[in-house]
Amino acid sequence: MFRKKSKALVAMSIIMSALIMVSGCGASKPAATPTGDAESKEPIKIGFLGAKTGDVAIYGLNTLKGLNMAVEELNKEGVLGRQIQLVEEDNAGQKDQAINITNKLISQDKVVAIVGDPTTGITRVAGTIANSKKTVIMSAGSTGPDVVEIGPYVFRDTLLDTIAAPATMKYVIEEKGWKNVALITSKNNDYSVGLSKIFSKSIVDNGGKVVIEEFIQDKDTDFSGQITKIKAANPDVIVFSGYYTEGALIMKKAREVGIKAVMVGGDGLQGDDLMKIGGADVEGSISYAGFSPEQPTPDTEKFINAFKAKYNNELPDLFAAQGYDALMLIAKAIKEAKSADPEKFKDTLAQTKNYEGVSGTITFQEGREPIKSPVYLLEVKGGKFTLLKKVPVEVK
Amino acid sequence: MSLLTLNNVTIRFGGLTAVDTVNLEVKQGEILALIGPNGAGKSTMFNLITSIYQPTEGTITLEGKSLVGVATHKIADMGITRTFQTIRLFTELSVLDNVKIGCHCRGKAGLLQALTRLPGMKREEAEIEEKAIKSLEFLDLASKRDEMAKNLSYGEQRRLEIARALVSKPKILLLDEPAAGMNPQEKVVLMEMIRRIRDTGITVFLVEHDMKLVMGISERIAVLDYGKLIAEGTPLEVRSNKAVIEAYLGSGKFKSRIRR
Amino acid sequence: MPILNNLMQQLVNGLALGSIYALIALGYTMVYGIIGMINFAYGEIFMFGAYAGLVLALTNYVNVYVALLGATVITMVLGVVIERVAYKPLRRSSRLSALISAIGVSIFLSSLMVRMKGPNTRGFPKLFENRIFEIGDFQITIYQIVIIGVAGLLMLGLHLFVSYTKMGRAMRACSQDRDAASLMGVNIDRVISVTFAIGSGLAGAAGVLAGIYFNAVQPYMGLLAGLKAFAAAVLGGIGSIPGAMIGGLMIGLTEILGITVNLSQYKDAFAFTILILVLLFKPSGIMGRKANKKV
Amino acid sequence: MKKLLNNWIVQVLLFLSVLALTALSTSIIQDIIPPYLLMIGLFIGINLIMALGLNLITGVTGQLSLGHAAFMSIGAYASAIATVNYDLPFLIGVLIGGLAAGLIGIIIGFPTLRLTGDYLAIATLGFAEIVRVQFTNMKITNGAIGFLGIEGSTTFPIVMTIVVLTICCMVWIENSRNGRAMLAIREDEIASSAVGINTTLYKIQAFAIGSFCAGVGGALFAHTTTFIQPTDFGFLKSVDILSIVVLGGLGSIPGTIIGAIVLTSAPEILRPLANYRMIVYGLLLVVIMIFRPYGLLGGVNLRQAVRRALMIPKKKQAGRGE
Amino acid sequence: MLKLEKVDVSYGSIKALHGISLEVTTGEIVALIGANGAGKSTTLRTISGLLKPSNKESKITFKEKQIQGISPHKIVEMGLSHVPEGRRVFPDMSVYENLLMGAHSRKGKPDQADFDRVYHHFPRLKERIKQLAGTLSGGEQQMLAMGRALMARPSLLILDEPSMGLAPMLVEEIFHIIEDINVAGTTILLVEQNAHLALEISNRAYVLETGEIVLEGMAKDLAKNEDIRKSYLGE
Repeated sequence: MFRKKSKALVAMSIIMSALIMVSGCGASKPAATPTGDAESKEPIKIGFLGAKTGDVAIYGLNTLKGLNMAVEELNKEGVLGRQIQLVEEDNAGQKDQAINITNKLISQDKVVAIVGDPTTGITRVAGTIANSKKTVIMSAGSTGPDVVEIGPYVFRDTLLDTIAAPATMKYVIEEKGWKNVALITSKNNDYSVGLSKIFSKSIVDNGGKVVIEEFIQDKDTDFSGQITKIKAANPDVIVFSGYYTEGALIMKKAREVGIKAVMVGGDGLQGDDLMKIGGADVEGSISYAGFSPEQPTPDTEKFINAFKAKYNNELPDLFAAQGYDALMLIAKAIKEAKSADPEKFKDTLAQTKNYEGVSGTITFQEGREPIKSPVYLLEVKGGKFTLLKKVPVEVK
Repeated sequence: MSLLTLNNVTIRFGGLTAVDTVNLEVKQGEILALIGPNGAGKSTMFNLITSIYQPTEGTITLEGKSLVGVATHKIADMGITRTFQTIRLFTELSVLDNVKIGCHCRGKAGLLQALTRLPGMKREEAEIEEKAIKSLEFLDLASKRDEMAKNLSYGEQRRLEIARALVSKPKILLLDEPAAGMNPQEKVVLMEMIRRIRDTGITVFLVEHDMKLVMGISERIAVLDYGKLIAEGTPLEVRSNKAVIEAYLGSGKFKSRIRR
Repeated sequence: MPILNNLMQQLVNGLALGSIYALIALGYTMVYGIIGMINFAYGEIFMFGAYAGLVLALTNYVNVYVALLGATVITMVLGVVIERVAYKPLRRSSRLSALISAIGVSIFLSSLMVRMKGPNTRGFPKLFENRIFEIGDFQITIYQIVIIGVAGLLMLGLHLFVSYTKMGRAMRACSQDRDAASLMGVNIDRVISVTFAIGSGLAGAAGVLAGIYFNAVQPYMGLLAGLKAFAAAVLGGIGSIPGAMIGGLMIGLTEILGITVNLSQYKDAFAFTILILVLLFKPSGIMGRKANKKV
Repeated sequence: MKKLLNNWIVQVLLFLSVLALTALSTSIIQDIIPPYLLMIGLFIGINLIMALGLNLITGVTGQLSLGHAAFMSIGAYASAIATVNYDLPFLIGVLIGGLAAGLIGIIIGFPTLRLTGDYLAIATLGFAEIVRVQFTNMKITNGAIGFLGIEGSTTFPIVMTIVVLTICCMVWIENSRNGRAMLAIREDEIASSAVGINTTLYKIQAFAIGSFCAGVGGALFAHTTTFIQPTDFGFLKSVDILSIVVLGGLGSIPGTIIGAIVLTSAPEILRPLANYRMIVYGLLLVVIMIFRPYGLLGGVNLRQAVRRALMIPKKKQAGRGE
Repeated sequence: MLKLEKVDVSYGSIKALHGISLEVTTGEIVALIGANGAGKSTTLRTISGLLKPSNKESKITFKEKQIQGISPHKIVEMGLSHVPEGRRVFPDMSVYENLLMGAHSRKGKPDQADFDRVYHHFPRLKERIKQLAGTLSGGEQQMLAMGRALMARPSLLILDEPSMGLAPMLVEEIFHIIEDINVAGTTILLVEQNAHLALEISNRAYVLETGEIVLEGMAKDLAKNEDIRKSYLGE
């Protein structure tokens, strides 16, 4: 009995090895020449990692629009005499697919940098791989903790919640006088859990008070229980740290039972669906963002006009602007380092100070965490986000 | 001498008394048949003995040890195995595996042995295989050992069920309508097999409707009607028992009101 | 009495939510009663109903009742088609095959909807103006009245249908003894189709009600709602129509109760904890009949 | 020669050398093939380990579980806590992950395995939801934010060696007294207890081993992605693993292997289908069930089929082709 | 009225009936007797469409129409009612509802005459009209099963073991009712293991053994036939 089986085992391991060999051979296409080489006239490849399908597709698609703008602009003159080529892959918002794609981009497509997924979770996973493979990755949207700490190749160009959330709370409590806060967290959303911590600290710091703390979950649709409790607590303002979909639904339910307070939240509320779903019920909601097309600087205005021309009069959003800036930052570093070798230009990139991007002024601190100025406070008015206030951030 | 003893056994389902104060002894080494019209409670008796049902009243003992309340799977361990009225084979498994599974209660190997495959375990496996093949040979199924059980003919399936019950060398073998669905030739073969089983020292207790078979092989016959034991004795005695004839052929009391 | 008041308020919330679960649970229970299979795709039929309601509501001529009726009819057809295509060929196979087929249908339907309407949550238009009725300190919205009312009416209608019509009687007969029913001249295939139609119609109606009440529809909304409704059906005793109603209301109320006692983050666990406990101590559910072991 | 091969020590050595060969060959391969494909291979391996576990529960013992992802998550978190918080070596972490999942499997198994069929399915499903909610709300798991800073210690050779080990164990179990008892339970519980099989015991055994495999898979998964969140282990993950088992053929180890390869690489292969991918996937499940209700290799005696195909090609094939 | 020609039936690979041929003419009571497992119930289940013949040559003719392979509900509509073995009443329905189910195959509502006919034969059912069928005694359930079948106004009633599990007194009562039903104009095909009873009541009978008809003839003649005794008592 055993003899047969051990034979089978050997056979199996051979078959398996063969299978893997075959799949390996099938994939070894004519490999691209190493791109770090300054002599090369091959295009410099930049990878795009993000969702083009799935439930977070909207972020990825908008980031991609900004990226394409940047590629077009850079290729007019070239970078180090070379063209920029974008390699796009869709991770559908799935972590395991993101791992596969990051590996593919680095090993198969030989990209020098990846403009990364706007979500924190996937950025962490992809960042770990990119850092170990010495490829620069820049997230155009992640705001959670423990991202750039992964290593010297990991960057992001976003407005951090740790800066924006306190500024927002200061405005809400001091200027609006809304001291009694109902704080709602989406418990299965990492962004929301992290942001709520910052919110609740800055509410207290600014002399406010959390009169009721409630929890929901992403994809929940029934909020009647929580809203009933919030109504009983009678807050001045509802602070919600999650995304726009749930935000809109919460406000609809709140208005339904007669709550008058408005909602304040983070950049997770930025999304046209907030108004599409929420309609009149989200009127007056306040959120912050690292970008606003209103009151633009001359550079930003140029970008907005070009964007509108290219995309059918659509206004760029936060993700488009940050995607654009991310690639521009990388290109600038490559130019300054006079090398497309990530090992070299990552240091130049880390030195960036007061870069005037279309989404604001960007400075990388020590440890590559960005400081962006200003914080744009936006308010929903007439079904649109309109600029409420620009709060400048001081670089220490 | 008495191997299995049923003492005042009664079981009620809701309002229905399926088995009613039955007293019965199964003696060492005999072939005992339990007969009776449909719905008389025969299969229920087997289910009581194998602890699938628990009696409402009364006791069942095997060599003095009570079977009431014992987990069903321990009954085989104690030496009672059975076949079922509606064949219950492991249909997707091979004939050999079916019989090997019948050996389960005589094996010891556990998970650790399965994973270490120490010589002791392999010896046990070899023993099980040997026993299983012997049992298949005994029931004339050895040539079908690699077939899937569901691909056997009806008669073969009935025999396979017996082989499975027999392989653990039980003290008592319970056969629930072993001849049902068999053709006359198969029945003759079956009778011979049951006799040979008894000759190896295994007591046979069977429920059967085929009177030729029952009369042909049983030493004693017990007759159940409406859950009550109405007769007990040798085939000759039972055949001439008035109560039995009435139970089977009808009393003859019924007279048609219409002249035909 | 603010606490009592709050509790009353939450009770109404739970009742509204529970009504929606109960409507979906009815579909599970009816199908299980008759062909003994779990139609895992009910959650997705519920979702399709919600979208059908949405599409209808976006055309200008439609009021709430037309949307409800339209969605019900569409999901009825959908349910019957699913049964014919994906389940009927498997009626004699193992339960597992049928279950996997149902899971396949459920993945198919939700992905199809993503394809058709996009992955994002869509707001549900207001089909009528909101009004709040104050009864002392305690208030109820017109939405809640409509949800509970319509759900109640549908359940009453189903009860009357099953109890007093010829088809209803045939359905009950099938669930008690399918062979005997066919000997009475009952066309089993037709009964199964009608069962799927009614069950799916109820799920579709529940979809529209959920759309109105939650203000939102979303391609994946069926999954969790379906699971909870299934839990409700099992809780009440699968196969039992009053059981499904009681189970649905119980799950809805427990969830809201969880929120009331400051355990909102555990609310999804509540439904399933209760379910498991009930299964362990009364495996046939609250209203279920104990099955006899046959040998 | 035959005698030599029957010696236990020789067999152990043979087995160890197979493992060593796997480890060696895979570590050579891993330098040759591109990381992208390597990673797909790695995920195939991880899914296969978990699917083999579920195959033992559902395919062999016939107990439908819809909560496999829960055991995967228990393994993932337990191993991550072990390696990160307690600095234990990676392989010990994997073992702890497996043991934790197996232990919980036993604890859950005792009450729930009294349930049968659909009831068991829904109970395991409910249990998985409870576990997920629990992990979302625990401090040590860092809730929804996710568990960070796990070393990416999982390598292709390690996964493949564990795969081979798992396959061996599964083959051995299936061909032992235990395995036969489990198969018997799947086929007919009443007949099983009539031949003396303690059905509860073997069901729990299958459940424990299956959960152990899920835990090991989860541990390997955690040390691949380096970062885990409760949302990674939802109901659909359980369905994914179940689909592997069912598609390949319930109870068939070669079937499970094929299922794991096909379904894990499917998202990559079906990439051109982009948005239609899941639609096709759903349809595929339905179609396979209708035409092969027992899965691709279900009911096919592979050894017999191959033998017949090679030697007596004219004879009708055994199997379920009705 | 009913004619079976060379009917074969198999369960999977197992053959249960081997070319059965039998005939029932209008107005008679025909009995099908034989030991358990001989294939009596299988024959009846095949006639009423619950089972399908396994052979293309098998023919079942009812009222000059071929009915093999037709769904049971269509056969009921043609006027053939089958009272299955073990009664199979709907336990969670009232007696009244069970009777209504019996009339399911007919268009429109059953009229009072139908109920009166059932009450005439089974006065006991009238007393229990609101009771759940599951709570009736065995004999009452048998009456209900028969009454239920009568609601379809069948021209042919087939009965499977009406005496099973009933006390002798009840058996007599039931059999007298069967006669009454026949006198009132319903043809009857009866399966019964109690041979005396069956032969006493019927005009003609067939004896079934392991899926084959081994004897047939007038009931009076068969009652005297020693072979019957043998096939029952194994003499």
